[in-house]
Amino acid sequence: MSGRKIGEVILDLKNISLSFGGVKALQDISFDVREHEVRAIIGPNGAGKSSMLNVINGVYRPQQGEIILRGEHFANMNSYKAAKAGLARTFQNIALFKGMSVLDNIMTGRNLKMKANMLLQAFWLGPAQREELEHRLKVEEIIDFLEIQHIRKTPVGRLPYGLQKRVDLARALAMEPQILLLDEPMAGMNVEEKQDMCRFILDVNDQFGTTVVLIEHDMGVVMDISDRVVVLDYGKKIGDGTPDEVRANPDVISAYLGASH
Amino acid sequence: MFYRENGQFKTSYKADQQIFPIPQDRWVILAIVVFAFVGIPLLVDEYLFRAILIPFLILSLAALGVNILVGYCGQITLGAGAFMAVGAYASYNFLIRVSGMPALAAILLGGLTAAAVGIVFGAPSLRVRGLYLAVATLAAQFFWDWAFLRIKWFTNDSSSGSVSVADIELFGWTISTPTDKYLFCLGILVLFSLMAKNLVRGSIGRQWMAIRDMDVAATVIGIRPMYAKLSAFAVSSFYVGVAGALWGMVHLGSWEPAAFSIDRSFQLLFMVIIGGMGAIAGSFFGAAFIVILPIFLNQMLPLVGSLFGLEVSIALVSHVEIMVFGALIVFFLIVEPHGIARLWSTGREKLRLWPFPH
Amino acid sequence: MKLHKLLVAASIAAIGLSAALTAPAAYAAEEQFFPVLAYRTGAYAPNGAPWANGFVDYMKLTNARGGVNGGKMIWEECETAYATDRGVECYERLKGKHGGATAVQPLSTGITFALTEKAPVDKIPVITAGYGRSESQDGSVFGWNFPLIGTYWMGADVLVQHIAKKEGGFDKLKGKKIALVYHDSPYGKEPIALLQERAKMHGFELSLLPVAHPGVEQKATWLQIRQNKPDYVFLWGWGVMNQTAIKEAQATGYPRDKMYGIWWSGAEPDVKDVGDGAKGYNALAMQHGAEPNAKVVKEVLEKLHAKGQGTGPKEEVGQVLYMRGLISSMLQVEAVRVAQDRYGKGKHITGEQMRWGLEHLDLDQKKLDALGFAGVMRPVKTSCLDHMGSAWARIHTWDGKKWNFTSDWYQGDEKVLRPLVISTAGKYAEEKKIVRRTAEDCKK
Amino acid sequence: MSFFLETLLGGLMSGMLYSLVALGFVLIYKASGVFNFAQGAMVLFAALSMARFSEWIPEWLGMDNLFVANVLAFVVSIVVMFAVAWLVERLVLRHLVNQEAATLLMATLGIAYFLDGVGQAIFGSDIYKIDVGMPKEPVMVLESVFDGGILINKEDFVAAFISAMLVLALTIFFQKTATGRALRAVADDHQAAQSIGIPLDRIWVIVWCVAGITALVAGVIWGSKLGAQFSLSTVALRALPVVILGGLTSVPGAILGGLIIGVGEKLSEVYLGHYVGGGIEIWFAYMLALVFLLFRPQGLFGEKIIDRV
Repeated sequence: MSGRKIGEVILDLKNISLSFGGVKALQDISFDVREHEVRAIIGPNGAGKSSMLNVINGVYRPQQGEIILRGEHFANMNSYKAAKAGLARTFQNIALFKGMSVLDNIMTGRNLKMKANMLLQAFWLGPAQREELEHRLKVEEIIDFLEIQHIRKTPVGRLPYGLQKRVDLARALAMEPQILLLDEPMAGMNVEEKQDMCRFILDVNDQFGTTVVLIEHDMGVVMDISDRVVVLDYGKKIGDGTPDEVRANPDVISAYLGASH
Repeated sequence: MFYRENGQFKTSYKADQQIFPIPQDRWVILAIVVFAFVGIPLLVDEYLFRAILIPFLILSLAALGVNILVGYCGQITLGAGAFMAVGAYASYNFLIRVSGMPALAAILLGGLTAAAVGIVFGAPSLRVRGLYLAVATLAAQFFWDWAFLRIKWFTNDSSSGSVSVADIELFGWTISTPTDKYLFCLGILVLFSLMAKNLVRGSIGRQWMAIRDMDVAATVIGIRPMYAKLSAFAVSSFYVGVAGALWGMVHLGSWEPAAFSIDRSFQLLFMVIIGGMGAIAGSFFGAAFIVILPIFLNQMLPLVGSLFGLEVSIALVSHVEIMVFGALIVFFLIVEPHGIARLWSTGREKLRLWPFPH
Repeated sequence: MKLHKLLVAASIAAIGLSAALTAPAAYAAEEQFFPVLAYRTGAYAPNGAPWANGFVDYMKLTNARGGVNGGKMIWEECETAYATDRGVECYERLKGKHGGATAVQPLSTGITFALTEKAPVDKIPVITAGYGRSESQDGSVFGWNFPLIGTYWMGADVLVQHIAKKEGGFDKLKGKKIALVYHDSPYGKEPIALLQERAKMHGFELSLLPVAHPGVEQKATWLQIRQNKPDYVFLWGWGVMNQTAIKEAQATGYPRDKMYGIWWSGAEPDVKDVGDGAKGYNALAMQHGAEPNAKVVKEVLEKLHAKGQGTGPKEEVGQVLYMRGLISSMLQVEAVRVAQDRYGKGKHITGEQMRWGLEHLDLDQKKLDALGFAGVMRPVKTSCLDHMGSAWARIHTWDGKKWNFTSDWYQGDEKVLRPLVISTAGKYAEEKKIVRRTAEDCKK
Repeated sequence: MSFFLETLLGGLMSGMLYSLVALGFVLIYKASGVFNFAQGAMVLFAALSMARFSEWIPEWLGMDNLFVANVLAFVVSIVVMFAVAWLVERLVLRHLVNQEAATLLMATLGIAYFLDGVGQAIFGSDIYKIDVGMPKEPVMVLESVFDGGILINKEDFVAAFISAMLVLALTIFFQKTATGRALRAVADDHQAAQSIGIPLDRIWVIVWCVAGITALVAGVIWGSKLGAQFSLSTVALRALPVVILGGLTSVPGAILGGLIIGVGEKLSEVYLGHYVGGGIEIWFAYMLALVFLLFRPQGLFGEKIIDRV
């Protein structure tokens, strides 16, 4: 953790509760995320981790609680507002646009920053063409950064799983987010791929100063790369702190670590 | 042998972003367009113009519109015929009610009216999809079928409900002979195809495809489904509306609402399925296929029948025709969901590698 | 992959072949070519097929009689399915064949509208015997349309005359209620203008009840009729709509003898499945009705069907729609004869010469008798300005088994028809920037 | 008042027939998730088969008994519809398992065209008569209560009775027989059904057979009313709003939806139509369905669809 300095609280979640019909997915959960840190959410299957991410970027609307993003209060987010406010995310079951090429997938991440109107685009006039080129340059940087130059023009559907995950990350990075939400970025990868992915996450955090919130199953990875960890179980928060603190928390040990390892 | 990319390198992203990055493709397409403008008018007789080429051009334009909506944005429509009708009747009204209205402007305004109507009937797409959306678009079809039959204002109080226009003029050029009509439609089609290609390769096109492929993920990266879907409906209806205006004012000259019935809507959808969803070229392949197939069967089946000493009645021919359509739809959906356009590009890939297949 | 290739190959072959097939074929100079735009499929097939059979049979008969001054009739059928765009395609495909079509009969008001635009350019007369646009009777504006022996305005006019006669005079029509149940298309809408005119004149109340294509859903229509209890119902239907209307009338208890159909709603397919339920139902007969005893019918049976050369089933010969096709065909053959009298006997007649023939058609009773149409129809005489040529019609009634004539001859009232024709045609001329033909032009 | 009741009754009777077609939609959708656009074409195909075989069979056998001919033709038509069901599964559905709903919808559109073509090529395109002895003349009832009484169509009543019987038979089939229970299991959960050993392909064939029978019954009723002819296939388009209203997965929904659409159509046409020139019933039904869609997309009785990320 070299030159970066962990800053103020950038995202604060207060008393979030979410239920589907009778099922309580999240109950009264509060935690915060500081600028530039790597924050992990862990917990056994069905603990409500993905739901938590979905609440943060507005895919689900919590029945109670509030989200404070850079001092701004939201009773609930919607995905568009979240994206505009600088939140990006990846998905557990890769949600790439399977009919499009890698390049186009990543270019969609630039969407919010592209301003040319439809008429300019239709005639491919100066501003539209310039804009396309400008964003292409930015996207090529990300492609270089994630080392996926060779598959630029390939339709994503034809890529192996590991590479798809990487493209998913690339698309999120293309948004130049302040906060990056990663939903199990290393699930289903082999050791080598996991190492690559870890490196990318830390580099993003390090070079761009992006705040990272991630869900991960691999405890080794989580403990290695995160600054602070929040632990969920059955929709409730049972622990919060540095990796060492969490590791020592008896509730966490019995609910999660003890059970699964 | 000539179709080889060795030694061609892109030195800038700009070069890489061209519509046809491979120079051979560029030349071939250019040659086709030049031939269409110069060669065909010299070679072709009136029948081919009127019965095949002009309908092909106009229906290609309509199919292009449907393809933007169905192929690129993933929204199903069974009401394309209604939007053609809106385009046709709107441009008719602009032409006769506004004195001094240039025909081209009337056609484009007809398209814009269709776009506005498309937005209204596309609104349910924000809440529903698939079959449910199909029902919404069918509602548009039945409503407009009725409106143009019943509301006399639309048909300038014509007693029969059928309207007609004189030959249209474009900057002093009276479009009356089949060749004129052909060139006019071709010009519009080339321009509109270019625009469509630009749209689908730009940011708006990526938004449409993102919504088509995975709408939740699209929202998460900041694409507004409302804007993406409604813009697809608007652009699509604009294309379809302009096609409708051309169909009425240039191709038919006089028409009734039945020219844009539900059969037309199905036909356009079939063009897109058979031609290739999500491929600009697919619209042309599909339109060509559907325009030519019935004529082909009409002439071939009796010939084939006579080889075996059978008399094939025209009734049987048209039954066979709808059977073949039905069977082909199913065939393409099962075997090649991307239609003729994909067959074409697969063939081209092979050609690029030929004679070394690997 | 093989299938893919096959498909591509087939499409290429298709394009090539259709191009090759459309190349002009050689033709014998003395042959007259007529495209036959028919429909033997779709919702209107049951009515379209007998017409086409009669139409083709008369051309066969003409050839069997030795042609027109030795010139043979040739024809080619094309399926339109009653759809305008397909009809236009058929027309375009066939109009240039065998040295050019002599005349064309679209058998659809929609197709007529489309071809009206093309006819002056291609110089091919459009014959619409008993249908098409009523104002095209005005030959000075519609130079190429020939609504021979009947238009919808004339038909509607005769129907009004008939009920006035039944009621005991036009003054008795005041306060009466007439409902028009019509096919929601240019065809069905044609009579409205005239009926409204007549309603104004005589003070009867006209209610309009449209029925959507193809006309199988009429429950609401007949419920309204049951509520309003009109004194008469005029039926302007086609195909399956006709028998549905009669069945619904039966189901809602509307008396069939108060129902009057136009001549396209008064043929065997419209009533035969309803059988006794249609008893008493009336329809206008465009001069002829079912004519099993006509001389020409016997001749067709003898010269064609007995030799296995007939078109369609034998039972159909002499039925109403078959006869309409037969007469339509006869009119054009006779026009060829008239044209040949002027331009040279046995010579090939062009479209333009055919128009002259159609404008100088003069079939008196003697000629009709000679052709075997005695008792079937009345004389026809056209002119440059009057493209209809005859405005006679009568009523026939279904007795459960066959059609019987139940009225005298009526003639469309010129005083009512003419102004409407002139003003409507004038509006069209203005829209299309057409200069009326003068008596001078007619002589050319 | 008596006129209102007549309109209402007329609407209910048309609605009953819509329900019958909608039932076909629902059965197939429940078991296979396919929206079968070809249901209308199946009605036409069945009606043509019934009409033509009842004409041909006496010719072949040289007999002259209308009742026997009808029974035989009905049996043959059932066999024909079963063959159609089997072929559809074999040639189409089997190859499209797990495709998107829109793809399947378009495939059934293809099937519809194919059936329209084949049906007319084999059986002809004229209007054919189905004579199963339906009464045609109307009767007047309740003349003591209302002025002029209420006009009732016996034919409609017989049709409604037959429809009701069919619904009853189907209910028994689904509730009481092993196959019926298996079908319901498939509807609830495809994988679960497979894991307890119900072969999916056979279930699909069965459900298409059942839909074929409803198509045949609808075809016979409609055919005897209007004649067996091409326009019957357009009935699918009229019954489409019904399932939107009733919910795609609900049998009671199909029946109630059919009645509501039938009544809505007739009332709107009779009471509102003349203000705008008439002919509004088709799009009125669709608009009704559309408004419904916006507020309750799952229909009256349908199951709510929740999207999961």
